[in-house]
Amino acid sequence: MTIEEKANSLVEEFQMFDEWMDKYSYIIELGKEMPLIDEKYKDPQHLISGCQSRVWLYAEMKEGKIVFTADSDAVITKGIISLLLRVVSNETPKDIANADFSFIEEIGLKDHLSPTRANGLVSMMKQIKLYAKAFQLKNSN
Amino acid sequence: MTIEEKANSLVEEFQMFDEWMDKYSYIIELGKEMPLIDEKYKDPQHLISGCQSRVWLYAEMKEGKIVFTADSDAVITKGIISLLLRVVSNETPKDIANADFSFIEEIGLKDHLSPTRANGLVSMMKQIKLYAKAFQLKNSN
Amino acid sequence: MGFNIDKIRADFPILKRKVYGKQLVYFDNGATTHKPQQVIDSIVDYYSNFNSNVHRGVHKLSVEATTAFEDSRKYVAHFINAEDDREIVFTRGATESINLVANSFLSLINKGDEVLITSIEHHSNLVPWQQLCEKKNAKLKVVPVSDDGNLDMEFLDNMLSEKVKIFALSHISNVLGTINPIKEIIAKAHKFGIPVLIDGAQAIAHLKVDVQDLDCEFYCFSAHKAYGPMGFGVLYGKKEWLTRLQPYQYGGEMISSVSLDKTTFNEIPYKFEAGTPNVSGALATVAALKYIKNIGIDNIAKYEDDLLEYATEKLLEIDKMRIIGTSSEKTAVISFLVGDIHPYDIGTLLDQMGVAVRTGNHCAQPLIDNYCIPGTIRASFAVYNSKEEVDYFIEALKKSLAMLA
Amino acid sequence: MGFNIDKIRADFPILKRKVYGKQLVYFDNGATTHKPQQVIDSIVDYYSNFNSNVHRGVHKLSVEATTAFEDSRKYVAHFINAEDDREIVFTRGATESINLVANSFLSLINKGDEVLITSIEHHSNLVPWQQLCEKKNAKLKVVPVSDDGNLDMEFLDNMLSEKVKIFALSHISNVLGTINPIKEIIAKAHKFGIPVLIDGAQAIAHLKVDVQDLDCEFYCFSAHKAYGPMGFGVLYGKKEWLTRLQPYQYGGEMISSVSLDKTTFNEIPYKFEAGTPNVSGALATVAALKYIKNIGIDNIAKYEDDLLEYATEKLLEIDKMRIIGTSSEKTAVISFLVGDIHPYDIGTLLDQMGVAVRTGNHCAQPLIDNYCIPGTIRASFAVYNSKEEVDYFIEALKKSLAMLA
Ligand SMILES: Cc1ncc(COP(=O)(O)O)c(C=O)c1O
Ligand SMILES: Cc1ncc(COP(=O)(O)O)c(C=O)c1O
Repeated sequence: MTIEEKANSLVEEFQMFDEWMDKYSYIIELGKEMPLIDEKYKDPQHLISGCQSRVWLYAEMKEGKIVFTADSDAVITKGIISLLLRVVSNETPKDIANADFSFIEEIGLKDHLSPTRANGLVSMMKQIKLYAKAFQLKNSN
Repeated sequence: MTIEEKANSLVEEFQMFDEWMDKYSYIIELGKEMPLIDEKYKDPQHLISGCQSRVWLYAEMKEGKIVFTADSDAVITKGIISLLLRVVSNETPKDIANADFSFIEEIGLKDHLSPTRANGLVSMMKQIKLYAKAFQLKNSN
Repeated sequence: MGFNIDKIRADFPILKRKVYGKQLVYFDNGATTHKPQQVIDSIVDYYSNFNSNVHRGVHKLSVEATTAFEDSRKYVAHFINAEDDREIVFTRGATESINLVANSFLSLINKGDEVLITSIEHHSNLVPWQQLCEKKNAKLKVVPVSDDGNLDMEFLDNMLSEKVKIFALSHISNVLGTINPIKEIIAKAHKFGIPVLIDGAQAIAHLKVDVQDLDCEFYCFSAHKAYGPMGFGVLYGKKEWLTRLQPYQYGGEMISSVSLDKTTFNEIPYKFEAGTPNVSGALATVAALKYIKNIGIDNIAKYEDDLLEYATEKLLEIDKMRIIGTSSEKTAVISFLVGDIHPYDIGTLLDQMGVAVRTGNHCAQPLIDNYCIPGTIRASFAVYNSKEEVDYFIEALKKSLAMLA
Repeated sequence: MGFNIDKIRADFPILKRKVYGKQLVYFDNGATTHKPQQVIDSIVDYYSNFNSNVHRGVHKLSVEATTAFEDSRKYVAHFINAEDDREIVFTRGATESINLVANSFLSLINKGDEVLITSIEHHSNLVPWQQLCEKKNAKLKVVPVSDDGNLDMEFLDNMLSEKVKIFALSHISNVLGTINPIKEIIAKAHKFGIPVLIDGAQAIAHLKVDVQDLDCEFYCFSAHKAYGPMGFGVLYGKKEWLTRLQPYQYGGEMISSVSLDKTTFNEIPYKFEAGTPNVSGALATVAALKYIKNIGIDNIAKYEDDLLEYATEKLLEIDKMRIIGTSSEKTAVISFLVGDIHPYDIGTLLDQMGVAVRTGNHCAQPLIDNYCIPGTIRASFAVYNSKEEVDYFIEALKKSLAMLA
């Protein structure tokens, strides 16, 4: 699936939820799953400074694609990260660099990703794009 | 006449004026009269720093009474000064120190003497009281 | 006057607001309070009827605006019982008030001198002093806090000395709610000739402030945390101290005369008020203080105490509830954690149910670090909050915890 | 959009005001302008519907207020054509904006360096630089003004050199109305690597400001002189310059992290915005700028030019009329004197007839001293003034002169 297809399927998945509670319960469930990152990368170098919840992000190239792993100390943040990564991880730098994150808005989580929300998610998304561009540059050399 | 009597007669005099124009014309006329102060006292020492119009005030004791002379470079200010001095000059320090200046309000010139009006008049009135208190103190020694 | 919560609530138009279709329950009053119609009306009235620049204007509007502005100063002086209205400097907020004093102390602090603060200070009453000390090679000393949220008075006693050039501390902690025994502390400091600045940002709307009784040298607060407008604040300073301090900003009414060679500054308080003052802010602040006065600050304190007690009891019924700040002397601020659930998670779910609380470090990072926690959830009350709202909040909290379990 | 003066006047509730029973004619717009209903409404809307502290809040009101606040920054950036909204710092007014820069230059100025201003500056753009120079033993150099109110460009050319560390000048003189040729001056200054600060207090409501076209390093203005609220202002600074400057005040959002040992400051523009920001002020300022945008700044400039021309002609018909400031490039500000009548006398009588003008030195004492006059009477126009008002003013002026003759 392309990034866009994955995003669309996510949007569809969320249309199931009539109630905010079901939606958040699902996100919380996702957030409770195993750490999404190797413990050794939960270091200051991979910490994204958000004000309230801390977010760690690690990226590596595998067969021409970027694989992201991440974590957060807040479970809801972690759940949203897991949604994000489901869409953008394991894609080529080029596709990630061009990806459109507006699906977040469509699944009704816009507030979480407003730049005014100091939960580290916005910085994480910026970081994802930065990684993609850096890997793109490296490849083109 | 006592200070109070002089003030009352002034208030009466002003009741004649129905129109603000007549009132101000009268004040302007007063303001245009000869300088109310000996030129030699129009020096920085006797200058009261008001923001817009400058006011000079000089006081001397004559036969137990304080005689004030003053001037201003704005004619309306000078006119009002001349009203003020008509009431408070040539009175004993004690009477001046205790004088009530509310007649200014009664003759409809309150705005000119509001502390917010940077025309030097408020400072002048303070200065008049200060002189009176200073002479009082001197006399009592 | 009797205390009628329904009548009070009706004064605050925003309380009718719904969020996500649910009735707003606003418990973020420590961050900012809402404004009664009286305050909003005073702004509308000012701009619709006598807006003008102040001081030095010869025209009627200017005289009216100036009179109203200076009457505001008198009212504020009266409200905190200052001796003289020249002791009231208008600023942009508590933060600016503190920065003004810290900046003006640049010339009064020398290498090796000490500045005293406490470990419960808001960043606004911490960083200005830290930076002052850094610039002047002085020492920042910090009175520690005990586990219950009270200042450690024994430490404090030991830290007072002639070396201390100023002691800056909060009246009430914005995280813990602790009411510091400032009158006693000020008296102690005075024994060593130490001037004391009180950060009253969290106090002014919640208890009686009498600067003469306290005998503090400086007292600061923001209007927006006391039902007043944003962008307005007060610095009270004893006459002799304000006279002694250097101006902070230059321009406008703070100047007495200027030539290209030399500038003479105006008298207090004007010498600290550079630029066109916020007349509307002053009037709206007075409207807010009058609103408080009208209900009665003691009635407010009593009512909020009841709310605090009620909410605390209800919270403590919850499993793994951990209240941070348990001083017996506190105002209606409750910081808490539940188990090791991250505050952000609880705050997010409460928000979905219409309950506004604050989560995080509340701009008091050293204090939070001191407790080794990731922050807290803070519910802080104002006069318009009700027991029904507390009940709803407790229900919402329980629902959140169930979801996160 | 066509220019409909009646429609515009209807937007300003205060214009219905009477003083001493006479219709108000307000020609003191250089001091502060009145506010259209749109601006007043934006304040009411904010406090009635989404008042909240901003940044870091997890709840809905806070997200809404923060979004609105940051959108204001974007709008202001757009309005003056800044490249990046991080170049917009919100302050309390032009005076604070200038003080912020002057204070931050403390570390960039050394003994023997020069600071350049002009002799037509408002105290707010004079005293901060004078004090900076005094503190750092630097030299304040002053570009003189010619009799007609234009800067003496020959002098200016001679005063530019590598020694000058900053050049601060006004876009438009508040006394003379002169529009300085700042684009040309900025280009000259840049030849010597001199950064330029433009005091745009009198410009923003009267002509198009494009900071990228001007290429100035800093641009400042107050909202209250542009139909906006009191207590709010803007500092535009080029990214690289803001980044380079030290913070000015400490506390709140300007901090990134704090420990008792060390504080890290936030990025631009936040590092210059200490304390709870004035959200209502930002929104009301945007409402004011949108009001200007809606009429069209070029339409406004054209309309005010017509008024200026009309009023100037009428004034010059009066015997012994002396207009101070006769540059061919000027905005709708007329300073004048009649014979040797004191400005205060004329101002007082005009006031009695409902006409509000300013008299005095207009906070530009060195300029007034330069002309060897006791001050001026200043009539300054805004978009809501009309020819009928000018006629009334001329009549009132003639009546005053007759009384004083
Ligand atoms: C040219 C000029 N600069 C600066 C200022 C100061 O503006 P504010 O008092 O709003 O800070 C003014 C207005 O008084 C002005 O006319
Ligand atoms: C204790 C305390 N001090 C200072 C401040 C700063 O107030 P402001 O942001 O209004 O300047 C606050 C509020 O944020 C506070 O709670």
